[in-house]
Amino acid sequence: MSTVILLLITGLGLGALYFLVASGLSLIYGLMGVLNFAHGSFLTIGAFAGYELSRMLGGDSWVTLVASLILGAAVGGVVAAATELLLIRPLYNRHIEQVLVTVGLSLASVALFEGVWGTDPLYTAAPAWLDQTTVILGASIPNDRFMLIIAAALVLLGLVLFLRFTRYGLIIRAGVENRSMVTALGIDVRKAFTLVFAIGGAAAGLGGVLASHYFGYASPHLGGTLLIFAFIVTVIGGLGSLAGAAIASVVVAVLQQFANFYLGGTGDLVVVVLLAVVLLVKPSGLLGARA
Amino acid sequence: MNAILTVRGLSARIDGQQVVEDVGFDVPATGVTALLGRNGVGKTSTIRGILGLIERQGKVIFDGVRIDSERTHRIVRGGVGYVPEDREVFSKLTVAENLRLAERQPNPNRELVEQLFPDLVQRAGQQAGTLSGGQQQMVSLARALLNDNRLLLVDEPTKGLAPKIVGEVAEALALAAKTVPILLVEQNLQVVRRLADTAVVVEGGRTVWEGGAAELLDDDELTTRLLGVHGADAPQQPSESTKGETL
Amino acid sequence: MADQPVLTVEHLGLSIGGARIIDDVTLSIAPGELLGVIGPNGAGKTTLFNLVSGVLTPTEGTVVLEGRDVTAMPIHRRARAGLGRTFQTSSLFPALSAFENVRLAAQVALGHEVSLFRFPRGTDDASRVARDRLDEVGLAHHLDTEAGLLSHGDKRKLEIAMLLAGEPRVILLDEPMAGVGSADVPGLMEVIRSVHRSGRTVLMVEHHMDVVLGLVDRVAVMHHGQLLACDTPAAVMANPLVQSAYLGETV
Amino acid sequence: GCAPSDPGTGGNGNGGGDAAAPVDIALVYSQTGALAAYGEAYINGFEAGLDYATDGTGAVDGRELNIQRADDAGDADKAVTAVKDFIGQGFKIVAGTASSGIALAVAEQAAQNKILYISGPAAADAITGINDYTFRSGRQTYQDIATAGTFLDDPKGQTVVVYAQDNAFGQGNAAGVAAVLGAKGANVVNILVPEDATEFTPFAQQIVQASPDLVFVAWAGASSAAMWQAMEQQSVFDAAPIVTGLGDVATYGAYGAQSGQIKFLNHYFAGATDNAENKAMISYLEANGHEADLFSPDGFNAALMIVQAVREGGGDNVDDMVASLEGWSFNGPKGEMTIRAEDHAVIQPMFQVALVADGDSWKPELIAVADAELVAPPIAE
Amino acid sequence: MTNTQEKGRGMRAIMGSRFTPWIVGVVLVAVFAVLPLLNISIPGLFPGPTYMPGTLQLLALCLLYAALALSYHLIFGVAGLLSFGHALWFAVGAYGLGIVLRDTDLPLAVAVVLTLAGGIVAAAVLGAISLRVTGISFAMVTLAFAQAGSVLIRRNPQLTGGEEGLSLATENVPEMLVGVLNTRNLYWVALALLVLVFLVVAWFERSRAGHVAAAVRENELRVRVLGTRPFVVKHLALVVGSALAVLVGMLYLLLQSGATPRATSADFTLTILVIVVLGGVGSRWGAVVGGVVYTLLDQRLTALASSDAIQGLPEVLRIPLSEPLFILGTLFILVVLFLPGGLAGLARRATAPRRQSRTAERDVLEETV
Ligand SMILES: Nc1ncnc2c1ncn2[C@@H]1O[C@H](COP(=O)(O)OP(=O)(O)OP(=O)(O)O)[C@@H](O)[C@H]1O
Ligand SMILES: Nc1ncnc2c1ncn2[C@@H]1O[C@H](COP(=O)(O)OP(=O)(O)OP(=O)(O)O)[C@@H](O)[C@H]1O
Ligand SMILES: [Mg+2]
Ligand SMILES: [Mg+2]
Repeated sequence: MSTVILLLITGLGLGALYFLVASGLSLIYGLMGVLNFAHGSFLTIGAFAGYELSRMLGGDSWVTLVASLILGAAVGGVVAAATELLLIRPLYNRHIEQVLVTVGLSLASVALFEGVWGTDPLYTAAPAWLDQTTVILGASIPNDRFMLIIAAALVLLGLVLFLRFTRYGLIIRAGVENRSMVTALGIDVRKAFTLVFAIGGAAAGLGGVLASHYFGYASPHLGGTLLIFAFIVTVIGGLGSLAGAAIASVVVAVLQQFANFYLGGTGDLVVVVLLAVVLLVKPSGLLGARA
Repeated sequence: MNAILTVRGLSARIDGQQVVEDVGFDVPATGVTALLGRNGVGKTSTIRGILGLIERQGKVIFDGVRIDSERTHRIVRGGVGYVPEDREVFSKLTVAENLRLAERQPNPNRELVEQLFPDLVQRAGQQAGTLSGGQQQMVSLARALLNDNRLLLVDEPTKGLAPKIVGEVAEALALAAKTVPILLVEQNLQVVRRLADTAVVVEGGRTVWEGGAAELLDDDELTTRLLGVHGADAPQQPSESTKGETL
Repeated sequence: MADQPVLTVEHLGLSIGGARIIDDVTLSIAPGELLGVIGPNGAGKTTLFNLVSGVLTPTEGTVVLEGRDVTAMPIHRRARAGLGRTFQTSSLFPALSAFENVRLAAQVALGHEVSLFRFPRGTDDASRVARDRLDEVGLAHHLDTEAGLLSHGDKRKLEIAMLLAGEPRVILLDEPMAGVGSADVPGLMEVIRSVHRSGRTVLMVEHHMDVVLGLVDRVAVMHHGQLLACDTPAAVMANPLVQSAYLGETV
Repeated sequence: GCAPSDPGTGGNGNGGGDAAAPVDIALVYSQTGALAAYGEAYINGFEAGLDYATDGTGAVDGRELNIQRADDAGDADKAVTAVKDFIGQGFKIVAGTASSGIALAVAEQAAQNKILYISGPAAADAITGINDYTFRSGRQTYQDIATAGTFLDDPKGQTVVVYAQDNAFGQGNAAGVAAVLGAKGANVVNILVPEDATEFTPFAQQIVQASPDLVFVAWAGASSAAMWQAMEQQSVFDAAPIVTGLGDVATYGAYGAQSGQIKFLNHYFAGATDNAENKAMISYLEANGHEADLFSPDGFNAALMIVQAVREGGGDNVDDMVASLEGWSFNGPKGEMTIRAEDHAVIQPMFQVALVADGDSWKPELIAVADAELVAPPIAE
Repeated sequence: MTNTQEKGRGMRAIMGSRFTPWIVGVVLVAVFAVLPLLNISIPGLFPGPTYMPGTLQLLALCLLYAALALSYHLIFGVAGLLSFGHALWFAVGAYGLGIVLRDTDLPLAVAVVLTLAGGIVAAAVLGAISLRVTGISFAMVTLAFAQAGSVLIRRNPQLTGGEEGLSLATENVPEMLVGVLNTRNLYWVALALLVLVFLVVAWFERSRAGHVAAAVRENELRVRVLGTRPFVVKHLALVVGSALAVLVGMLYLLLQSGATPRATSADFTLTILVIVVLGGVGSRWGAVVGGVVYTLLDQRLTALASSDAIQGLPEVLRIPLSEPLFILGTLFILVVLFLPGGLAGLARRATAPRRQSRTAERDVLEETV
């Protein structure tokens, strides 16, 4: 019983990480039709930013933690925005090329990180409370999992509110549906592109800092490991659908936990099979608008 | 006469395919100009080309300024309202959101729109996708009328609408035409006769006729040749006689 | 056999997202007949063709081709069963030359088109057919022109050439004259007429009244997805319902 | 111009045994890539060893050692390409790599081409006795496990939980424990964690449920920090003594708050011995701005072995060099090393170590030395 | 002028490039064939003179990656299928042959045939499944299958050697293909395989199937209406492409006398994609050149990175420049941004400066207005 609780909640924690990456991927694809392979790098750079800060300020204070979360998000956002302006925009509407550019960026950036921060993992320090556990129904849950879940929930809420109630949110929702009509109403949709990249990057950067606490270290490959699952999540949830991404994140992560524990560590296999099945049954994903 | 819009040698492509070859005409600073032609001759593409929504070359001068290499949103901000062919409302957004999105200026003409389409006021909260074609067409029109434009581009506003609604839409356009020049694509020749002062006929991606609207519609032989429909189908003449001719 | 209808649609219906796009259409065409389909924009003409040719599958009703129920049959099998069509907005292989476009159609009709062990040669049957057809529609001088670069009129002609190369017995033409310069209209009409004379059954959507009245035996009028009337041109033109709907008078 | 008929003797290689000519030696190891850090330690150790064995001359009996380096970037493709290149140039001696995958691939080349290969820190047992031409300069997995065993005075009837990743390394360890401790009557329980799992909490809990007398943790890679935290959080430490291998200096911080409670088996750390070789190595490393690390001795010993092969085996005839190494014992930074003639296993002492707090970081402290014979692997056939 | 140019475009769509390239090709093959007999040194590019095993090994790898790129070109460039799972088939070849050779006493030839057959069957099945979806979904399903393969290979050490990889069991491999001194023979085999793959791909493109594939790429619905199932030709391309990849994988096993899990990773598929784009999507020669260039860069940049020239630089330059992948990735980005059509496109522009792209024509038009 307690094991099941443990698997469930830790699964939620992992799902939270997936969501932080997938939400950005999904928005970017929905609006621009670009599958962003560089998204993992946004996460990694965020993680390193957070690491550097906590190294400077001493990792075990809450202030540092909050500061590093903010910094991570900021750095991720800026880098992402720069990517959109410098690499994506020049290839306006040439989706394949845009995807390829992000592929190149992902290769180059990881190598760069290795050059700067080395290949050894950089171990993170966190406030003592995060390393302790809270007992729920006999299962002692590591506290940082709660941090992940709360953070993801806040991001989801924030994104929903942003999309519902701000003008840019309106533009983005409209753009996901019919980009050219948005421009035909006199709106420079490319601003929205940059914004969406920035938002996605910020979410990823935040995810990076959180991931570095979840895994206990920051390393150049942090993003890559999460990206592939984020892709799977995004596609299963339905490209362009935020809600879909949220649901799929949880489903995939929890499924993974249970399969890893009970089915002799077949977590990845199960997830991959799930992806194939979902797509073959419903090519547009769970909540996807178009195939 | 001075023109608000001058088009010369306009050609346009849709993913590489030449869909407009060599279109040129003037839109006078007042009244309604009808852009006519059979299905698929390139009317919509012409308008989308003017707006830069599809790849285009040639010369387009709006109120003395060349806009043929301007980006769409700048052209629109310059004061060009657009009512697209298939309404293109954002079906997942509510009516209110559709309208809010379209507001470009600090003081949009909400009152005008509300009095023109009271229906939309009650349905402000409804998802645009669930509206009937006619209502969607009204949203589409309202989006253009919310701002003070110096030119309206209206593409087949009555396409597939019930006769009754055709009348209402025509009303709205007539009202708008009092204050702003309109370039109108329309298949329904009654509506054309009702609204248009001048007419331009496109065929095979080229301009083949330019002149007074009445002049075109009253000339049976001309309309038949250019539009494949009888101008005579419009109310004035008794339709019996004309069928006699053709059979 | 002869008088058994070559194509029948019964209680055909299509709804997309609650919207009735085709609404209980029943219609049957005799062998060798040339039927015109008219109706205002958005009436459902193209959609009707899409249902018959299998591009869309109906939500109700059946399509029967030469006695076989083809409602569930995939597009390509219907085509092989002798059903050919053109598209309202020219649907071609824009980067292939006009010749290659038609050649492909002929190759499919002659079989073995997806073979690794046959090569398209300038001299084989398919190529001969292709040249003849292009000649027939008057595109002989455009053999090597990239289809995407043809003018509208020529695109329409190319469509018909591709259609004919497929040797279909039942033909659906969606606004063949749309975008065709008036100079070319008589020529294309002649092509269609000869196709018809060669014993093929033809359905044609066309807004160009002269063409309709000049060619067809019967006219079907569609409006809001329904079949308003299906009768001789004269009768149809006289039908007040049709006048109000198609000629757009408010009555 | 046209090539010589036999590429083997071409290029700058020196197939003919011209006594004065330099001996070509190739070091293929990770300069970049995931194992770059190990590569670094290895190469620095090697230089120290070379300096020590040749008294800084870099020559053996007047013959220069022409040492060429290549980066395998942790990628077998690159390693094999580089090795083939060297062999093609007539090199007869190749050494290096910390990656077992690469070591096995290069060993294959050594056998195919009959050259001397001395693998580096790569731990796979499979390298021992793989062929006549392959040696190793470090320890192997079996020795790690046997050392762990030395923490149990009498394994009989005791429950030993092996907590490892479900990959070649982990399964190797599990098998090893079964062989070493299982043989001594211990009841061995394996808890293998899927390699790609990111969540270790439930598995840590599983350990507790197995109520072990000893927990042997075989873990490699970055995820160890998270793994240890999970152990701590699920209070595995209260359940049983925990034994694991002490990694390189960079990982000292990775064992978390409970580091003090872990019993470490260890291949080498700076304070392991204080014999002449160790002193010499450390001072040489420090002189060059490096610090002694887990795999420094592997490099150091590789140098000693190569010098031995050249001095006694002549440096040209591979079979002579192989003969000169088989059964040879020598003193390295770890103490006395013996290259077993039968399978080229390196019989060497191992260490029991504890981490003690040192300010806000941890430093290792020697508890006991595990006798070389006690932890010697069985002869591989 | 425009007409001939259209003719050119039109013909290419079925016929592939015209005859001059073939002559060039024959000459090139001849040159490559005699390389091992010559003593040519290109410092920086090759580790040593061309007859040395090291260099031949490198060249063989180049040819091998060129062949692999070609096999992907058939799927991506010709059939227009963006597959993220191509690495799987390479791995099937390498591991399949490795396992058969290790666990049976079959002679090499038989083992090869067996592996190839198995690969084809698997490709036919998985291909049929993944072709049920299109576009991005197709890419993801293929990615999923490849990932599954990768997991299975890493998770079954007893069968595949897991992380440590599988090494070649040489008992049943002919002497002439074993050992560094025989690298030369392996090189020739690689060259032969590349030629074979090239011919098969060219054959496919020029066959009726290739003709239909081109059409499907353009307008799938139209092909249906003409009476053909696009599925058939797509599936054919997928199976042939995969089978070729299996062949290349088998050669890889012989050349490296082993296989590592890296060959199954998603990164590896991306690498293949990078190669094809580098060379120029849709161009056979592009794929070949891309394969060669990429491999040279990939292999030699490590040498460059550790060279004193780089190590001497100040940190800001040294750190990035000593990371081969960084240089490679950046280069790739630049190609995508500034060399549409990749190296092949570059060559085309260089050889025929007068042939205008559509954009060029447009500029002219605008001037004349
Ligand atoms: N998406 C498209 N792809 C390729 N060609 C297209 C596309 N849309 C339109 N075309 C081509 O452009 C031509 C002109 O289309 P356009 O919509 O401008 O004509 P139109 O005069 O507006 O027709 P209608 O009166 O039916 O609205 C069409 O005949 C068609 O061949
Ligand atoms: N996929 C779809 N989803 C929703 N509505 C559709 C869809 N396809 C067609 N329609 C609607 O069905 C109606 C009939 O369309 P159709 O193209 O058949 O008209 P048509 O008679 O061919 O008109 P035209 O003369 O302009 O070609 C139109 O109102 C169109 O908007
Ligand atoms: Mg239109
Ligand atoms: Mg239609």
